[in-house]
Amino acid sequence: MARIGVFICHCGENIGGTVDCEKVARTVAGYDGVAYSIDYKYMCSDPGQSLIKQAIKEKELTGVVVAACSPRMHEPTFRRACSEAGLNPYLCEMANLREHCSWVHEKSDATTEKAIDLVRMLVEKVKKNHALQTIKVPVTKTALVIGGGIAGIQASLDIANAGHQVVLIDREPSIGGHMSQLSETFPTLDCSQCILTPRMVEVAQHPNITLYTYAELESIEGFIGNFKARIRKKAKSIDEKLCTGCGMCITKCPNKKIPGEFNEGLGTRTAIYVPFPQAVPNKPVIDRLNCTYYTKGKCRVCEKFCPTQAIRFDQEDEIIEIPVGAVVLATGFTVKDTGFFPEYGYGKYRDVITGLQFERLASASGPTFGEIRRPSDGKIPQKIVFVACAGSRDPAKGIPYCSKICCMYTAKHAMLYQHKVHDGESYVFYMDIRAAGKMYEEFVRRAIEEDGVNYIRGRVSRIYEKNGKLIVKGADTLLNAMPVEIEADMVVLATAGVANEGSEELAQKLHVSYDEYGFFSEAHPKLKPVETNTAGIFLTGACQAPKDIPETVSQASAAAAKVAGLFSKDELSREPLIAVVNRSAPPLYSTCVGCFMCATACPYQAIEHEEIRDRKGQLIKTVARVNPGLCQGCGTCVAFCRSKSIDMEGYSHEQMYAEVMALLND
Amino acid sequence: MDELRNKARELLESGAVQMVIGYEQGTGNKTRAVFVEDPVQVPRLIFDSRCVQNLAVYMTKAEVRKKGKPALVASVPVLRSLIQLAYENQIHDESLVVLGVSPDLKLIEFSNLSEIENYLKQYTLEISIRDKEILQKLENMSADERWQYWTTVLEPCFKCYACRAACPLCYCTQCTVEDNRPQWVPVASHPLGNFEWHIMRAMHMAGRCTDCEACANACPIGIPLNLLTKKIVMDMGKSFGDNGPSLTARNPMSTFRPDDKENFIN
Amino acid sequence: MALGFYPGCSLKGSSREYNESVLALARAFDIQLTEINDWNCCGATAAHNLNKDLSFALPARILALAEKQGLSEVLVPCAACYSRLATTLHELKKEDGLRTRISEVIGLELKASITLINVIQLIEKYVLPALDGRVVKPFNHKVACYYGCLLVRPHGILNFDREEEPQTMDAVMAKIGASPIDWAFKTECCGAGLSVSRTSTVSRLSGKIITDAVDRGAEAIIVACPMCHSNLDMRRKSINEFTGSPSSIPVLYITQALGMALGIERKELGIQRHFVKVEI
Amino acid sequence: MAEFEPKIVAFVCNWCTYAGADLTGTSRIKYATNVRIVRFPCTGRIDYMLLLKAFGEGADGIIVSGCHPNDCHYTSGNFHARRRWIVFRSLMDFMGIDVRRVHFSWVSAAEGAKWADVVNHAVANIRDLGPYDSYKKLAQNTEREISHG
Repeated sequence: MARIGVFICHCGENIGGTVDCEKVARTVAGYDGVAYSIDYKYMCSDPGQSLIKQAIKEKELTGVVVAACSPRMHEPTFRRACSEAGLNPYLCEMANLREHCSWVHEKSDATTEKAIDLVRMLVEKVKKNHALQTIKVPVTKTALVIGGGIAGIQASLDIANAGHQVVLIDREPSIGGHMSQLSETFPTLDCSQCILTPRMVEVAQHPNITLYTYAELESIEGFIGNFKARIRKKAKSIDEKLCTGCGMCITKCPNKKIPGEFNEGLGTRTAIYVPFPQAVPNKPVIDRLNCTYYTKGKCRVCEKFCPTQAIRFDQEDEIIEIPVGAVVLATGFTVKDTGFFPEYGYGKYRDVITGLQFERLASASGPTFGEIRRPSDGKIPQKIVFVACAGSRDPAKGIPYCSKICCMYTAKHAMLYQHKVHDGESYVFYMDIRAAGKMYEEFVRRAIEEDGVNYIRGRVSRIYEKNGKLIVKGADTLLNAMPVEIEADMVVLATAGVANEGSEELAQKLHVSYDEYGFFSEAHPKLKPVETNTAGIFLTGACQAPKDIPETVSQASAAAAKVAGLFSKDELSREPLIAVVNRSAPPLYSTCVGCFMCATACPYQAIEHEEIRDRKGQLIKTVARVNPGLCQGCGTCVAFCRSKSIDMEGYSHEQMYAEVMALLND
Repeated sequence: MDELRNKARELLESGAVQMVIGYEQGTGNKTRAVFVEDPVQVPRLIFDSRCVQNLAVYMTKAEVRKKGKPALVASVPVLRSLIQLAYENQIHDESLVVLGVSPDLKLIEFSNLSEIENYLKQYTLEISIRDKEILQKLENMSADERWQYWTTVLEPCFKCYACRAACPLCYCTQCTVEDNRPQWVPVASHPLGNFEWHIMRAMHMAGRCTDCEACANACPIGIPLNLLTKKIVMDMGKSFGDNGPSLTARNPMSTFRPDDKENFIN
Repeated sequence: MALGFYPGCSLKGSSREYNESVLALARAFDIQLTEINDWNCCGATAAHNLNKDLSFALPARILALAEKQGLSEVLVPCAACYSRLATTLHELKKEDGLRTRISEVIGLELKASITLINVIQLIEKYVLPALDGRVVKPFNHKVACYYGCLLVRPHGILNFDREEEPQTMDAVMAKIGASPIDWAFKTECCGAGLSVSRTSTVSRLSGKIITDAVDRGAEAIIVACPMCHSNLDMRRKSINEFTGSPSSIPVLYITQALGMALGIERKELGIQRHFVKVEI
Repeated sequence: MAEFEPKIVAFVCNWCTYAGADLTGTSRIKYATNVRIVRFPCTGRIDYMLLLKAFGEGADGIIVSGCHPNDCHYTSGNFHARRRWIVFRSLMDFMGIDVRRVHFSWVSAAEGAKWADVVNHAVANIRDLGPYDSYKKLAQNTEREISHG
């Protein structure tokens, strides 16, 4: 026989002023199964709580209903109170007499009647409650970080420094990402590589970090705390243990004319190569698509000259499987190339380049050693035009969103140009200047006022080549759309930042959602900015949306903090309010008939196949099982299951049924 | 006919199957299911237009299963049910041998279920014009008239569950009507209980029903309860483009499209 | 092959040679063109700036008449007419309310079921497939294909070719032996909107077009729009005065160029009507 | 004779509509007292059988409400629910159940005012329709089930 205690809170005047709490208490006391019923001024106050605790002990209550404010407010409070008094917290329910009753109705009998109904509902529900234990899931304290740009580097270091293991993978031969390509960084103009490379080295040397470059995620399964990741280590064609990184092979490689990715095609590299001098690891890989041996079947010059015989032409891709507890997505972004813009010549003009290419020109480690020389003939451009919002904020032809970083780096580019080419003329076409950030606006003003960059508010309608000049046609909207035509030597398009090729596939592998542009979606735009909708998978940096370095770094640290939090315990405990597939005695074992049509209803892939076998290992039947680690407790499967074989703790069939019945039978 | 019998005999003699499930002459002009385990019994097998019972129902019955691998005489409606059962993990290629019978009573042999699926592509599931008209007639009534109609039609139902027993897709080991925690549907056959049972049955058929009409044929007092499932089959097609069983993708009730159309949610 | 035909005012007046060459081409590939009875002005280009309903009503009447005549596909050679008709058709299809209202205004039933094609589409669809072995005088000249503003815009409505860098004319010309040049003014404005009111502007804008074409070695400019043609051809004198570098580069309708390649009589194509002598 | 006061049961999801109703409270927006809220984790959990039960037990009207499409706390529970409602509502209507008495809505956690509107609108509308006698009649002389207690 149930012994329910009901505790009605006046919440001062908040409830008491509108609802006749004594009457509620009196009426409820009469319901069968109610062993104790009392009203009190403030149930959440210490005396209020001890009132409950006391009653639990003295009246040997089997369930508690606190009729007060919204459970979204104080459910944890009262459940804690109950467990302190030795009652399983999940035997405590709340009736919402404040938000749903006293605050929304006038003082009247009807209001009190409603209050009584609400309490009765919960009394009937709590009779069907049963003790639940929080779910404990073991945690593998290793984080997989995908992507070795500044985001991945920062996240890895933070997690590693918190004392946890990190596996960092990058599909390129070296970590560093886009930041390693940048010349100077806004708004301080400090050299990008100078601040980045020490971090890269730190990653390589950190005892808690295992680094796999030239590696990609093959597949992943499992759930928070218990993922199993399969990683493809692409064949580098060298024995990393033997290779000393002396670089002999690179100097000897006859195949020297390959456009280099690191220099955005403005420089060349060999077939066996390290992307850039400060690469980490600083050991070469063979680009098999361009290597003469792999394409034509002969050469092997590098092998001949390698002092340590480290070349391995027969090396094959290796798949390794590692258990991880959390994943951090830091795969970054890319920029649209100039070929995207018909009106700017479909990429056919060599001196129309992207911002990223300009970074390489301006970088001391770049193909021009930091001198601004145009690709076509290596001349120093006397007149240069920067086009902001190339593709961004252009629903008609490009991307509707703002790429966020272009305003700043365009100002930086113009500034760098003016610093390097003193007699040069620079123009910036812009829509608006979005320089929200510490020292950002000042930075842009400096470009305009001190370095004399000409800012023109208007868009560029066309760029075409005419006797060696690039004719840039636009309008100055501040001079009532007066047509502007500039004969430039070089044009830099601040092309839109977009999601990486294949980001969708990766998202699908990981079951994280992504937006229409292919950027990964955070779990909540405001309150869960680094979580994904899949527990245990976090994201950081430009794979979520274009963002600059400071923002990326802080987001990376945020993601790392989440991971460290997750790893701070050996087990993670979760609310046990999840779905369960029933089990019963043989020969039935479960009323589940294993049609598995529920599987597609689950947003979390939590429905698994469980094979029930006899002692001889003979398969008796296959039924559904809900993985408690994955289930988030939405209950969609519960309402879908025809045979009612799935039920949900805390919102069970019996509980919901009882509530509805209680409500109407009087 | 002969080719069916010959095939049946061959299967039994070769031991490829332990039993052939087909039709035989019943009392009066009726046909009934027959379970032939001994080759000499093969002549009992018949097939003609009267053979409408959906034999796929036996595929999920334990007492049939334990007799070993059966061969099943299957006309188009039965084939549909088999595909749906396969999609719901109740049968697989090895579960049975299918003796298909085309609408013009020719024997069609299938070596696996996907062959059946392909064969069915020419018979996509759609409600007949005649049925559509009947449904239309009901839809044209006022809500009250419909209420009257159904309460009167369902009133005599005494919950014998013949409809459930005859339906190949009602194979749950414990039906919700037997679930008493809570007692979702009253045991007794009174108006409310009848109503709830039939709504629930129809809902459970949503996105699964193959419109074989076994339920209605089985009803001893001729309640046109397949009108409910026909209505659902039609809605499924209209609302979610569902067009019948498939081995890989037929689950309209536990999948969705973000742009599903509806006009009643404010 | 039978098509509806809406010539519009230009083809009956200032650009008769366009009309003649279109008809000549049609004859050559036995395409019957049925002119829409009692057709009226399409409203280009003034109406849509003045009165929205009027700007829809005028083309709508043309469409309605075509429907009444049982025409399903209608050829509209004039780029301006094409733009107006296509825009109207687009709006009518989009908005039933508008369709019924306009149909009341014009007092005609209006289904908006017509398919419209411009001259280039005509060529792609009905001429090129039958072209093999028909070219007797390959048009082996460097040509600048000039699309102007109306032929490819607004892309959202016409969705024909690439709005910034159209290619179809170039492709057609290449097919008859010409070598289209890569130039920058394919879709620049020739000033048509001001060809009467502000001729100096026309000279400036058209001047740039011609200069670029000439500088890049073009021997002829190929067009598919009466406005473009009259500006580049008829106004050449004032253009030359404006640019100060007189040019005699001829301006041909694509239909004329095709006709010449097919060996059709120059007279039949109305070539002699041009202000700038065609000496190729 | 006093005006008819309909009994209305509201099946709502915890994350949007329930929270929205909380907001109605915190913003002290007043609405009719006829509605009793039953809290579910998600619209995906709402069992259509419970709607029938509510009518069977004498409810005059029902409100079903949850997160707007794409706002589901569980990403897709409401999408599944929507499909269920499309089919179930059509079936109810086909069987002559008065679907005007079932009010579906999306109410987000920020739409406190909307919740008040939803309730008031439903109450007014169902008050006009009067008590759901036809269904009550059906339910009469139905013995109470054992499992209520």
